[in-house]
Amino acid sequence: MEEVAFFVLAIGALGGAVAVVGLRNPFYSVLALIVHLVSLAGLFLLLHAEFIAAAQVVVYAGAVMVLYVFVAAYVGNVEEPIWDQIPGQRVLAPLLATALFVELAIAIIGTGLKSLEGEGPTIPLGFGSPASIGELLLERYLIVFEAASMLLLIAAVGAVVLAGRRRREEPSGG
Amino acid sequence: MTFEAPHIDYAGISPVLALTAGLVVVLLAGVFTEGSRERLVVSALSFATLAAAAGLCIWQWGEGTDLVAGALRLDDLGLAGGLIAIASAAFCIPLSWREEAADRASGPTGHAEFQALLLCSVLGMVLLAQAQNLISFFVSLELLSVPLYVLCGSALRRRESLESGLKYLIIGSLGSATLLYGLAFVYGASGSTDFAGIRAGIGGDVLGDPLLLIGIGLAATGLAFKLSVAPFHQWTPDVYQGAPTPVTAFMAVATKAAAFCVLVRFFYVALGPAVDDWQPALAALGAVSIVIGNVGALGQNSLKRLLGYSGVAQAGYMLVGVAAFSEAGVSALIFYLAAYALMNLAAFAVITIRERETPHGDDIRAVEGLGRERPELAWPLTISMLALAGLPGTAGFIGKLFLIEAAVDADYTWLGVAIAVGTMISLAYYLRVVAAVWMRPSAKRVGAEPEPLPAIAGGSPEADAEDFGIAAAANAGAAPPGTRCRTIIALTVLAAAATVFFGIVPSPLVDWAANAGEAIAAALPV
Amino acid sequence: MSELLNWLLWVPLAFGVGALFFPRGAARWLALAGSLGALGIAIAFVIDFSASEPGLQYAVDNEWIPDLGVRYQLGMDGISLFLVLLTALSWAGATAFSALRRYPEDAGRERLYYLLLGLAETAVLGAFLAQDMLLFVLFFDLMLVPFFFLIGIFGSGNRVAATTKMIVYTLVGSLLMLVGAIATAILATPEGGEISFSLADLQANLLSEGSQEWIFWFFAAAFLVKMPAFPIHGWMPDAYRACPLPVLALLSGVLSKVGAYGFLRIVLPVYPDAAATFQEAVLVIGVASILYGSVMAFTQTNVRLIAGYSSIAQLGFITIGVFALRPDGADGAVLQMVNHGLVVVSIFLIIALLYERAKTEDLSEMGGMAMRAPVLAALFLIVTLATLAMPGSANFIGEFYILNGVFQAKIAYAIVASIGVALAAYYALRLYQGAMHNRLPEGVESREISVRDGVVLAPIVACIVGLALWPGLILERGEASVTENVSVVALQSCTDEVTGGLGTTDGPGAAAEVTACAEDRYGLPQIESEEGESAGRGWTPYGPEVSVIE
Amino acid sequence: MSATAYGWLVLAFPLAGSLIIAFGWRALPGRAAGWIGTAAIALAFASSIGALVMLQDEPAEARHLTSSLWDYASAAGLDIQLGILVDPLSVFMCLVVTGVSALIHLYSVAYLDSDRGYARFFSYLNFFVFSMLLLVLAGNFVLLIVGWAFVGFASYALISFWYRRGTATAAGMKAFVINVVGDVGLVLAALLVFRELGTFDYLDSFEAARETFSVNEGVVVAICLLLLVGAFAKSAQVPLHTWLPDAMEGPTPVSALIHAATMVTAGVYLIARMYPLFELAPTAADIAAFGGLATLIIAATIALAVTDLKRIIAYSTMSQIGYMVVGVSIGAYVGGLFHLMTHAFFKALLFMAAGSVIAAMANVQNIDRMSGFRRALPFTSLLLIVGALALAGFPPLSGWFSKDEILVFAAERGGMYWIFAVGGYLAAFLTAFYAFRIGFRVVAGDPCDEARELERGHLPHAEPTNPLTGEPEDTDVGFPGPEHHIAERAQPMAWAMGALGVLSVVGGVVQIPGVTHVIESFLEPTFEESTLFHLVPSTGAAWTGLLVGAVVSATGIALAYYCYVANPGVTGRAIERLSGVHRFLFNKWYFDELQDALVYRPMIAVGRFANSIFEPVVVQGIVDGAVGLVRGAGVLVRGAQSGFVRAYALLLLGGFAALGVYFLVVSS
Amino acid sequence: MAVEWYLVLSALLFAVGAGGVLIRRSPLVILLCLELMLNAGNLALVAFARASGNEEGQVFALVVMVVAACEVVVGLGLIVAMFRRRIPLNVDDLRELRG
Repeated sequence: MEEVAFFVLAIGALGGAVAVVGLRNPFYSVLALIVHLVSLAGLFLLLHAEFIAAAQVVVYAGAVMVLYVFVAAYVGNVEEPIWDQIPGQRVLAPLLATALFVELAIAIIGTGLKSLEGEGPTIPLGFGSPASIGELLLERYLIVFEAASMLLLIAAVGAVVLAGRRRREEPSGG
Repeated sequence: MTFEAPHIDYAGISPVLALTAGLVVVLLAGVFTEGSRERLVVSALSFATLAAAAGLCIWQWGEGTDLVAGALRLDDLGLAGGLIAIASAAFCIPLSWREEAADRASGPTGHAEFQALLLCSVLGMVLLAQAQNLISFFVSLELLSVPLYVLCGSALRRRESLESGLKYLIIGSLGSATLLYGLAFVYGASGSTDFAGIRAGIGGDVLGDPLLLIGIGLAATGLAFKLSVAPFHQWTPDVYQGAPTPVTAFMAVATKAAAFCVLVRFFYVALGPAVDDWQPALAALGAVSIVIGNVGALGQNSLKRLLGYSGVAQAGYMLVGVAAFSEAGVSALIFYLAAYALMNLAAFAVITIRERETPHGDDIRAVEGLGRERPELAWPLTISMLALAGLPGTAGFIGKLFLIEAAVDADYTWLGVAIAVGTMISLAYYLRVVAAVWMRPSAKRVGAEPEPLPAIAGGSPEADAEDFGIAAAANAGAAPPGTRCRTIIALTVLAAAATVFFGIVPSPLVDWAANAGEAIAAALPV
Repeated sequence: MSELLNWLLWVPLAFGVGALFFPRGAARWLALAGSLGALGIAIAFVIDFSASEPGLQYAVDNEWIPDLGVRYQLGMDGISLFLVLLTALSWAGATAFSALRRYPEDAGRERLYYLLLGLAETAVLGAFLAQDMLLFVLFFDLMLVPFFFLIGIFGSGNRVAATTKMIVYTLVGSLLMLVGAIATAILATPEGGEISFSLADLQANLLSEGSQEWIFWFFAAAFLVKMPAFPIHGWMPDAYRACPLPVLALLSGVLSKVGAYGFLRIVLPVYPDAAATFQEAVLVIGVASILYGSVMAFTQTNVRLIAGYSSIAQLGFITIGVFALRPDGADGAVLQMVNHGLVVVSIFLIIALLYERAKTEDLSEMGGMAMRAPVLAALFLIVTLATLAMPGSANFIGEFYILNGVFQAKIAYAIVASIGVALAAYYALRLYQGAMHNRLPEGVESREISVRDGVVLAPIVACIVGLALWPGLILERGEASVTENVSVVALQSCTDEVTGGLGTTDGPGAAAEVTACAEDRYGLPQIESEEGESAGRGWTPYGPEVSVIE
Repeated sequence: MSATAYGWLVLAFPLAGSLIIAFGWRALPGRAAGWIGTAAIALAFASSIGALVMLQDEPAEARHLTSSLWDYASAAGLDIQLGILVDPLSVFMCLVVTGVSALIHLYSVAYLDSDRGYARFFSYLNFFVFSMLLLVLAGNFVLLIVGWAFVGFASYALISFWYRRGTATAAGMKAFVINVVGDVGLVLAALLVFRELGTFDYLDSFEAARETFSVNEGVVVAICLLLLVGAFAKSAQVPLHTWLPDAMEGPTPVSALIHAATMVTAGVYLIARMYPLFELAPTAADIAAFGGLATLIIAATIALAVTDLKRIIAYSTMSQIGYMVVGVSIGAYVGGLFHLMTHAFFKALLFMAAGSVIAAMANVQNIDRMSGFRRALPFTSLLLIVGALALAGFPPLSGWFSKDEILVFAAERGGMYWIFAVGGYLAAFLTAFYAFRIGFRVVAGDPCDEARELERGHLPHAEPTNPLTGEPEDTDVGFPGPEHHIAERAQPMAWAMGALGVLSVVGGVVQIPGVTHVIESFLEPTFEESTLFHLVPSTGAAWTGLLVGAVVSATGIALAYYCYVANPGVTGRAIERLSGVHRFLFNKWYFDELQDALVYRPMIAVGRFANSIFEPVVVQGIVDGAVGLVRGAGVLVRGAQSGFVRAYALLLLGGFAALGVYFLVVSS
Repeated sequence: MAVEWYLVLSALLFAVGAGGVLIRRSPLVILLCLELMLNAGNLALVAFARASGNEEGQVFALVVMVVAACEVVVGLGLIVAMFRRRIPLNVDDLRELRG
């Protein structure tokens, strides 16, 4: 059962990813990413990360993607030219991606860590639940939590600085 | 659900708290003030924040404890990195006062946002320098980077600024993703996110495991990108050139300081047992960086670009200190970081002033004839160039001496030779700047007849017109050179004087750096 | 007296910096006062110096950067004594020459000019006085900085490219030297000991032969480029063409000596095995420099370059003198450094006067200037004769000592080098004749030397004449120190030979063998060992003690 | 006062004279400089006599006194004193040098009268005498080299005395450089002596040499050959002689003093002084003798063909020095030094007379244009003939005794040394011929224009031209002044010539075989260790030789009379018939061309090559190559910096891939 | 289901994302590809958390989400700003800065 779920979700995640890269229309790419993210959330669930899965769906597939969709709609449909200006990039890029995968795969498969070969150790109940993650965040990772919140704040400020409209710019702005 | 609030050493974390609070206050102040008052109030608040943070850092100097459940480490290494970042920020705020990115002639001024972003980045740096947990490491790195992406692109009228912002963002995120993946592997291999836990986790069989090593490689790539170490350096010249000069100055100096601190902590504390595997890699990266940075800087006409490449080379020099894997290496690194901050800030300050005074932007022509015309700028720029080149009588020389000594002591004599060879090449371009300053007739100033500025705005004709208007207004109201930018000049002269001072009386700075080195000594084999 | 070393070192710079705060017209006089002050102190040292004692007679030793093992150590021995005097004298001369002529013409840069001169003097003096290897390297590099500006700002022609080429080329060597110095100190530090760059410490803990050998070449690169020696003199022609003449006098007259001094003061005692191993390699370079420099000076028509290439040849002599690895050759080299310095300084000042009269630096366009300038001609003639090492001049004695040293050590090189003596006669005389004799071409003026130039040139020429009468002044004072430095090489290599590289001798028989070898091969004076004293100690009167197993 | 104190005085007076004139040149009125200079030399002569007297007071075996003023340059195992050696040989040389010099100074007082460089001339001339005396008095090799080089310099300075004249400066340079070659030889010889014997001192080294070296040992031969380089260069012996004819560019008194009477004999002195070494190295001595023989024949043949008055005398000088070199090399020390003295007298006299004639010819030196001065210049003509007779070795003049002394000694030594006797007499015949080629050309025949004019009481004047090239010259400074001086009208010139004339005639009386042997007995203490010194030909043999000499001389003069007086056209026809030989001789055996082709041109070619090819290609190539490499790398790096952010990403990931490969390789 | 599988999938996703960054020229899509890479990292973190049995990896993944969101926000801000300045939304046209 788990295997089936894994392969289905894996195909979804991989398909979504490939579609993101392969589709020429950015709007469709955004949609493909949503498929990918949701599939990933499923995989998270398989890995006993409930809270992460939930956050993935809510924050990512929900909020962030909405942002993408808006911007994609705002800037319109920009087609990429077929011709690649950078000599060799078209050849080298897939090769390099393959090489990366091969290296990572060698590392993953070649590792002597026993824990990766099985399903992992038995885990306590509530592993990955909101409660336990929250506890960790507010105790051990308090500073991380605060920093992440500052990050969100400053990202907002940054977005305002960059994209915020100013009076004098209105005529020229779209 | 019960929370056990972690024990928080408020004294230890006080610099971080001060910065956080200051950042919020600055943002708020921006909302409630307008125009020229905004600049005054916001800057005062920023300075107060930075001064408080610096003061608290100095207060905590010499401490050595884990903070907030071990996410941070309070020691002299982290504090040193933080202090350099704080000082750079304080230096860059005056630089930004007339900068278009912050001081928009039309519409509400952006000082609050600008300085808040700057403070946030400093906050990220202070945290990063102290981070001893993969998660706090990663999040503070982002806290450092995200505001910088914004700042780089914040001169919205200049196409280059946006270009640099986007390039930085793309490459930066790619670097972050790589780093993240590497940290994940390290976590996976060791089963812990704490540096101490990793150190404990990678002993024995795991040492030399491909998973760990690829993780180290990925993490090294991500960090090397941040440090602009070749071959992960290519964003550096472009972003340095495109970003507003005060941002470039800050980025060049402060980012390196914080990132090197975390590099040392991560590699020494967490990955110390694997030193035999990563040391040659770092050494090779250092050497490559030295060569590529120095040859790339040859023949550059844009000073910022030149300093960008020079930064690549300097990162290579500093990486030698890390690769030495010794207390002396870390001390040398910290010394060099401080010296590097002094000399680079002086140079960028002069470039900033000349950008505003001449139509040449950051082109080398902008500093031609400076020696005769503006000795108060020429001297600092000269000293900074000579110091970067590592000529004696400057802190740069002592720094290189320190680094080479560390390298040779670690049996990496060939890296010492690499530093020497790099320095030889670097002379060609540093001295070119000096020659322009002293040995060329002066550049035409904008002065009486406002020459049309080069079309820097691109795309929008309206925007162009606006730009010209701004430029003309700026020129019309321009005070004669020398009376403007007094604060910047004073700071520049101060930085240059300090460069020379620490070149002649290096002991205080050496001792300071040695403290930072001692902080890491526990992680080193006896 | 030792504290005066500090004064000597810093007075020129202090006055140069002080000149910055003086009004434009007055700065030059302050700088002149500074250089004369340094000269006075240097003369006081010469008077106070005792001829017979080896080793440092004055020393200053303070902490500087304890963490890095660098100390602020100054000292003066018989080798540096006269080089310091030469430096002080040359600077006083060049400063006076400039000041009296109100050089530079650009009044706005006057203060800068004198500041740079002062800085340069301090740097050069520092190199001669430093007793800490790193301090030496520091001053060695530092001295380039003022010259970079002096040529680049005040020079002529393609000055910026020339000065950049010069500084990069010369720093190529000295940066390697920096690495070499650091490596030396680290390798010489005994296990668990404090790192130290002090020359005395480095001499006491010699490196292994393998380390010495690569570090030797790092130092040699620095020194040979600085001199410059064939074939790494590529920076010289351009820099000489561009350099303002009073500065060129210093560049050629004094700076070039630092390289040769470094060989004698640092390379021989600290890398004795390498020095012995590479003796012939350096001799080849030296002899090649002699021949090449002479041949180039033959056909050159630019007066600066004639002097420049002749300097290459002369420095070649000095180099082979040092690498005779004998006290006589090295003592001659010390004398010759001073001689050549004096000669070159005056030659370039004279060239300045010639240029003023002929408006050209091309020898083929000059001529006949002796006509109304007998005093100038006489001064020039004396300098020319000293340049070509006319017997009777101190230069001859210097060359004679050098040739003697090489002759006794490696006869073939001496014979080839002696060709250089004959060639020197041709190019030096050609320079003199070309400028002063034959008919006066159109546009060339024959004008007597003015008083303001005469008061600068005459004392320097007087020094040349004085030394000609008593070269022993320098030879006697240099002897003990030179012997001390050379003896390290001699004893080291002889010990290696006798003991087959083990570094120890067992028994008095071997010790006697070493002594005999040192005397025979290196001309090292044998100190009679007193009866009853351990045989091992008797033959190490100077330098580090080589351990002996009885 | 001791002999050495007089020795120092001998040195001091000329030096003082030189310095006084040099520093006071502006203050000295009229002929003051000339008189000061002459007085200084006269005092030196007096001091030499003082030294002679004091020396003769010493017992014979103690007649070598040394004295040192101060440690000149003693350090590091070398002991170099500022020391002199006073012994019969050096005193003999001092007497000759100061005596002849005093007379030549006297002559110059008037001869140079109108020259703008009057004071300079006397300062140089005094300096020359000082240098020459230093050379002969030096007590060690180093001081010898110093004197040797000083002499060379003085010669240079005086050859290019008229420094505005291109030929003069070129000649000076040539003389100086060839002399420096000789100096180098001496330096190497001295170093070799020090290497082998451990001292630079004459007496010590001679003593050590006798103990150390066996006869004809390689080292001692090498030392002697190196010494010979010096001696041949200074004494203008083949092949290092080419500078001497050119040196005639100097004022005539200079030619008389330096290039005839004193300096060029330094080589002879050197060989005599170094006799202990040469006697240990007979091979080297023989080489020297053959060199001398070659010179004396070659120079005599050239003197037959050239037409420049002073150059004929110059070649004659070479030839005569050849005799001396042969003499001292084969062991005829007395003969060699005796000839050195008489030659100084008559050759100086010849030059002085020639100077007078040249003045009368308004600076023309070509003997083909001269004739019939016997009425116009009676005094000069008389002394010219006296000088020529002495040169020709006509009995009973001084040259007859001295030259034949050498040749007889050669015959006496027998064996191969007969060659020297035969060659010597052959050359003596040529000498007699060319001596009277000059004599008859100048004195006999119909008076030429200039002679006629002089007979009418005018000294002819001409536009100043270079006598060698005929180019017009400016008269501003440094050329022969507007007035010429002939002995007939200038008292000091006449006195000097008269004195030398007397000496040329009677100079031989000091050493007449079987009658007097003043020189021999005086020099004996110096040569007491010599094996050859005491090989004295019998009186009969000596007189036989003298007789042969007289016959040869008379034959030569007679042939000259036949050619130049009796049948004036015969020489022209002979030249036509033997045009090849004449061209060969007229071009001086092409020695100049040979030297040019073998030494000078290759040197310049090497210099040109170095300057135009080696320097830019190799030396700058090192720089440019390194710079190019770095620049090229820079271009690559900047080229990779394409501006494409995706390319940057590619490199970043590629960099990781490389790093990853490394890590995978090192992973266990 | 072995954790290895998740990791291999994550590596594949990482490579695909990286390839996308290298190939696509629209900044918007490049941002999407970067998201892919970060998510691949997240998958690896969560998988490692499962393998090691502690939740630190999950916390890390959570933080990464925040970080990704922030990067997106800033990135989109830049894209909007560029669009307003009428700069073509093609990273290959951003070549003012080079050399």
